[in-house]
Amino acid sequence: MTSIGTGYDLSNSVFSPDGRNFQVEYAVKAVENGGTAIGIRCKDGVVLALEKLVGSKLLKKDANKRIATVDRNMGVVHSGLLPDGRHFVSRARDEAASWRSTYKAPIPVSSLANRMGAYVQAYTLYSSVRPFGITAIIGGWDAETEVDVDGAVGSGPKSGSGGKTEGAKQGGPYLYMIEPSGLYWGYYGAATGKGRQAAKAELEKLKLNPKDGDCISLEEGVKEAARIIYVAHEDSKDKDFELEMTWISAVNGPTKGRHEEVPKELREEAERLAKIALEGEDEEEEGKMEE
Amino acid sequence: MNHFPEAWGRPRDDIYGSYNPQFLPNSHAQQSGHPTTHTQSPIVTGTSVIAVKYKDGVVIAADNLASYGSLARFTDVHRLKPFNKKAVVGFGGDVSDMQYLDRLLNSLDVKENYSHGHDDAESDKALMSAKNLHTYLSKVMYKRRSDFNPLWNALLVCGLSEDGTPFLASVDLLGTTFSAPTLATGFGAHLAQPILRRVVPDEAASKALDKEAAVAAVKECMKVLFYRDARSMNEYSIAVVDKSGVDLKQKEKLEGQSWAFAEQIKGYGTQTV
Amino acid sequence: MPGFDFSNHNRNIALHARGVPLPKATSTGTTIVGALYNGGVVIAADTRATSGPIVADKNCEKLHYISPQIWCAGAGTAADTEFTTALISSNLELHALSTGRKPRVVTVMTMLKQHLFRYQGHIGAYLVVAGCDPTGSHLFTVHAHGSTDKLPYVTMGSGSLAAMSVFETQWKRDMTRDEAVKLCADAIQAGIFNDLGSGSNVDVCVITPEKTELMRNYITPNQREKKMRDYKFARGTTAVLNEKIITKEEISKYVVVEDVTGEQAVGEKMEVDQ
Amino acid sequence: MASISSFAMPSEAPTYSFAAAQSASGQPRQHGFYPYTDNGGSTLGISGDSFTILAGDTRSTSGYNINTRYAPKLFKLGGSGPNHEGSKIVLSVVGFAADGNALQERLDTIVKMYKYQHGKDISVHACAQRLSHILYNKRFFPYYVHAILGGIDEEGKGALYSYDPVGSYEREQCRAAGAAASLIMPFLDNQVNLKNQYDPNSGPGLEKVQRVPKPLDRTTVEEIVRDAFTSAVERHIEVGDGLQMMIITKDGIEEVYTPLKQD
Amino acid sequence: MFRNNYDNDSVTFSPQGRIFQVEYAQEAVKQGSVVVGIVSKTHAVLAALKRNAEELSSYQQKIIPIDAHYGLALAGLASDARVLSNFMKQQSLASRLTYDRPIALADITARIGDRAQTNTQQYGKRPYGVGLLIAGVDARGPHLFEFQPSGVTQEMVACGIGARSQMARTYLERHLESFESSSRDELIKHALRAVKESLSQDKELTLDNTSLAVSGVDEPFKLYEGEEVVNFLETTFERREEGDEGQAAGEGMEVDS
Repeated sequence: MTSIGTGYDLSNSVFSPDGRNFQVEYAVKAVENGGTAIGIRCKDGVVLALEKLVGSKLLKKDANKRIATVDRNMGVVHSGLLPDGRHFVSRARDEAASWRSTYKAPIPVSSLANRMGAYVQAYTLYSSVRPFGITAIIGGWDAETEVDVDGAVGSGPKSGSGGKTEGAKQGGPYLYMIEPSGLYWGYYGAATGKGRQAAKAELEKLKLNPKDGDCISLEEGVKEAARIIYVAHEDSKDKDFELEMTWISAVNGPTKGRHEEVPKELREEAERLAKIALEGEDEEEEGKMEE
Repeated sequence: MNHFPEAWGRPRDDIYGSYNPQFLPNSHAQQSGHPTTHTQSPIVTGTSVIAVKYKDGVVIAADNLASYGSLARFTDVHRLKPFNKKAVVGFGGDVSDMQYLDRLLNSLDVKENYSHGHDDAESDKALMSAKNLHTYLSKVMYKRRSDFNPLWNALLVCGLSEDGTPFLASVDLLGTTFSAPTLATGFGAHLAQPILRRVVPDEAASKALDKEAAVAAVKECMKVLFYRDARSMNEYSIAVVDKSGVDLKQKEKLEGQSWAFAEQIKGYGTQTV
Repeated sequence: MPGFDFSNHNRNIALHARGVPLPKATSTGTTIVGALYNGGVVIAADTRATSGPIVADKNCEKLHYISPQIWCAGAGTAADTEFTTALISSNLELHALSTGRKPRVVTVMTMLKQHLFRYQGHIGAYLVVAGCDPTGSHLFTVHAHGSTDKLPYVTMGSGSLAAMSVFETQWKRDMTRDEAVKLCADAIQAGIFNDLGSGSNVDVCVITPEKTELMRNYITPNQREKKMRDYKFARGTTAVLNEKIITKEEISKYVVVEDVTGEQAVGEKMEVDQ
Repeated sequence: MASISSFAMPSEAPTYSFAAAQSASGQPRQHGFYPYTDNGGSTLGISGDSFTILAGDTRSTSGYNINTRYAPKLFKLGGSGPNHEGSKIVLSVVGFAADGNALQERLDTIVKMYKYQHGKDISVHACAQRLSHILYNKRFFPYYVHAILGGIDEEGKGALYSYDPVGSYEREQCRAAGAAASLIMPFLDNQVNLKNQYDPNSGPGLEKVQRVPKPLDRTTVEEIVRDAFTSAVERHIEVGDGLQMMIITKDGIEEVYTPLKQD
Repeated sequence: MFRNNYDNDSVTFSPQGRIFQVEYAQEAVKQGSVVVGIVSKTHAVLAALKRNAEELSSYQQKIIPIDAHYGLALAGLASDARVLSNFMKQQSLASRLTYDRPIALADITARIGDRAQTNTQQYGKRPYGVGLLIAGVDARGPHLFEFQPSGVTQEMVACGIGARSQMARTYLERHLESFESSSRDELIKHALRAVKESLSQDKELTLDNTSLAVSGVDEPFKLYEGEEVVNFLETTFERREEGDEGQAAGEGMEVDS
């Protein structure tokens, strides 16, 4: 590493002669040690999944949830320094709440990603702070139907000015990933943490881009997410882990537009299939492909 | 009446002399010549809300009318707002303040669900109960009255408390709170409460009352209120809260009205035909 | 017709403006009701009289006699209801004597509304007039400003809404006497228990073309509780500064006894006869 | 908004003042916001040698309406959990119920913080002084309540403090407050402090000796309290429905409820 | 002690993505005496070893009751713990005042976690030098949370922190399976024995140096100290009056339970 010993890496907001901010790069290192987190944008919803490494036997099982709800229709999973993640989530919730109090409607996923990107970026600007040691994946569903303004009285005109346009659709599933630098992109499938390379490789095999035709369904997405987390875990097999998964569908879908934990039965089924797929991997590839 | 709503209901200068803003602090007087005013009176209003506790839960009802003075302005305003699956809040009084409170409840619900997002029996126990909600709302109302900026409402909060027992309590624009087996706000306090108290005189009677009888009593009251409250209408919302959650109906119509007495009325005094 | 003396009106306004309060009148916060039934009419009242938040009389009578078959329940300022009904009763008697017919309820109602209208609401009498006459059974309300109503069931006073809630849920056409009495008593009790201005007992009056039945204290649901302690003071507990004993003989000096002449006694007899 | 001012209106149209609106009857009527109301009811407290009794009716009123037949006016202070375990001080408040509740909660929090910070219970004496300050701090927007505070003092004797709405207070033997205070207080003066009672066995006229009040025993006090309330119920329309009594002794607080007339 | 360039403050990442200042703060926890917490289905128990500065001084406070339903045990800088516990007391009272409900343990723990995180991301602040075990019962049942200076908070079944706490944790891990269905008394015994494991050979749990706190479903959080713990110590270690054999007997029991 060319950074160590130069003195350019000792403070945030300092460029090295070749134009790098080493503190941000070190923050990325913190992320790279965290458990793998992924997000998949499916046809009818978003899945977020996390490989939660279990550091101690004394930890209570299935407690210590790490995927956070930001607004009813939105969730955040992150990898890296846990407390930094909570700071991020808490700010995201404040942004969502202030958006609601201004616009009387939920914040769109893209706007939240934008605001959080700006917030995280601000932590790369000053020597008095350090960058976030996390990469966060934001998944959400922007309502397609016209949402009532919070607290609306009456039903409004049925047609004409202020009325509803027949068949008009907007919104849908969205997925963004924000890095310690504050940089963010929209994704079809996103992965971060220790096993991100393996996870990305698996994500790329999935049918996620609408341009390629029909994307995978939310339920398929859940099963794929579980499998990908299991695949990504292969490198650190010596450690125990718990799989945590949440999902968001449209109003007419299984979560009724809300960000919720994947039901226990479905998660266990997905894990069972993931284990089978993993065992079968060595012998025959198609077992996994058919799933 | 002229077309300046701001002037409605104010004493006329030609009779009472113009308003003298001199006593006001300079910052106020110089800017506008008016005193700083908060809500001085409600504008668009909803009338009574009534509710009864029965052995497994609570029944609550309010009609769908929002009046603008004596004008029946909006006829599809829903004044019962469910909160998670344990509570319903019924709003009487100013409708815009109701909307503010509704948004407040909305953001509270979002906050509550940060940590209670999943749907299972264990989480249900930790959900905010009707009692918790009532305490919260009473603090909001009392704070606003203490700021001389009241929310011009009378609220009934009903549902289940933490231990699963039925809960019913009220809070008004002054922050006054009280609880009883039957409650009614506005005109209902005069007209519906006696009917409800006949059915449910005390806590013991409420513990013996079944859901059907409670709903019947509430519907009877809605009818009497429609007979006698000039700011009421015949379409209403009714909600039942019990262990299974909130059952809210927003388009109920009054049934079995009786105007039999009207046939024999002739005039108001000496008239006989 | 001589009326009230308003000569002190301006003085009173001035005094009031300087902070001298007007004397507080005893008002009958009150629930009063009336209902027609098949074969007659029932009126009923509670028996609480209040002065502000204080109970002035726990068992007052709010059902006033107008004529044998016409009675009146009064709410509002106690003195106004008492004097107004007494005045109308008296005038009605004269009217009955001069026409030689049984008085009619409409006549009472008309006399009341004309009298009250003249005083523009300053006489705070709110009345339920009921009775039977040759034209049938009648029930009216008269408000202090002089307006009247004619309805099959009526309520007035601070407990009127409580009482009306009973009528609106339980009233039906063609009731029997007992049903009507029960309904009115229930309406009064709704007032007693839900309206702070009303309390104590239920008085009921049933009027039929044949007879009038006044049931004073028909229901007494609010009996006074026995005290736990005895509050008799031992003789000598109160300090006495000086004492003067007046004997019977000394008092009789001041008493003049006169014989009542026969003519006045005849007059009384006539009334009884009526 | 500011452009629609009363001064900018055309001269031929009547302009309007922003002071209070006038009622039809010619009497000035303020149609603004008045932040107080009176919820009726009455409270009383009597302290004895080793106990203090506080009592209050449970009716809550507004105007001629009964809000509820059960709204306690007595609050245990400083106890832990929803049942106020370990509490040794009782506050009674009567007047504007919302202010009463706010006051009670503030004092309760202070008593709890005192225990947390000092590791021991606050004395009634200190609590009484603190309550006075809370009230006076709102001198120009007062808590519209008459408070009575009861407990056991550091010598084990019954302690009773009564307050006016802005914090003037005094330790007393007995005190009635609220709607029926003027009915109950003379009764207490006579029965507890033996005012206007002379020793029947003492000499005549000016030689009469005033009876000397002695601390009363618990049953006598309980009976006096009951009789005071059953009498107040007869003559005051805002008093009724139920009587809540709390008896504070060194062992804790006993609570008794008895029904009263409901009319 | 070896020093490097990246440990001057808590706003500097090391090239490996570590924050040394935070890691050093974790060491402060290990300077404190041991505290242990365990939960069952019905109860949550805290046990602690109190130290005194010298023979004649008083013993430190290791367990602080916060609200009727919960309290905490601390290891590390006691003054940092006081700041945090005052904050927790205020938040707990506020929850009861505004909502009339006991604050959820997960919520209050998250709040101090968030506070601690701020100290690890801003220049001029230092991380808290204390670890906490927060135990009690809320609407969702009994809970035990561990709080670390880094701001990490975790819900545990059992936990021990402070000096030589590894021995306590080993004990806890060995008996992990039995905790869930343990009775109140069994849970107390486990907690005391776990503390005992961390003691150096020459030390004993006595009424002076032992703190114990218990809370349960329908049982408010209560701290036992001094004479109140004698009974617990006696039944746990079956101490006999004569001599030091009691210790041996105690240890013998631990092994076979």
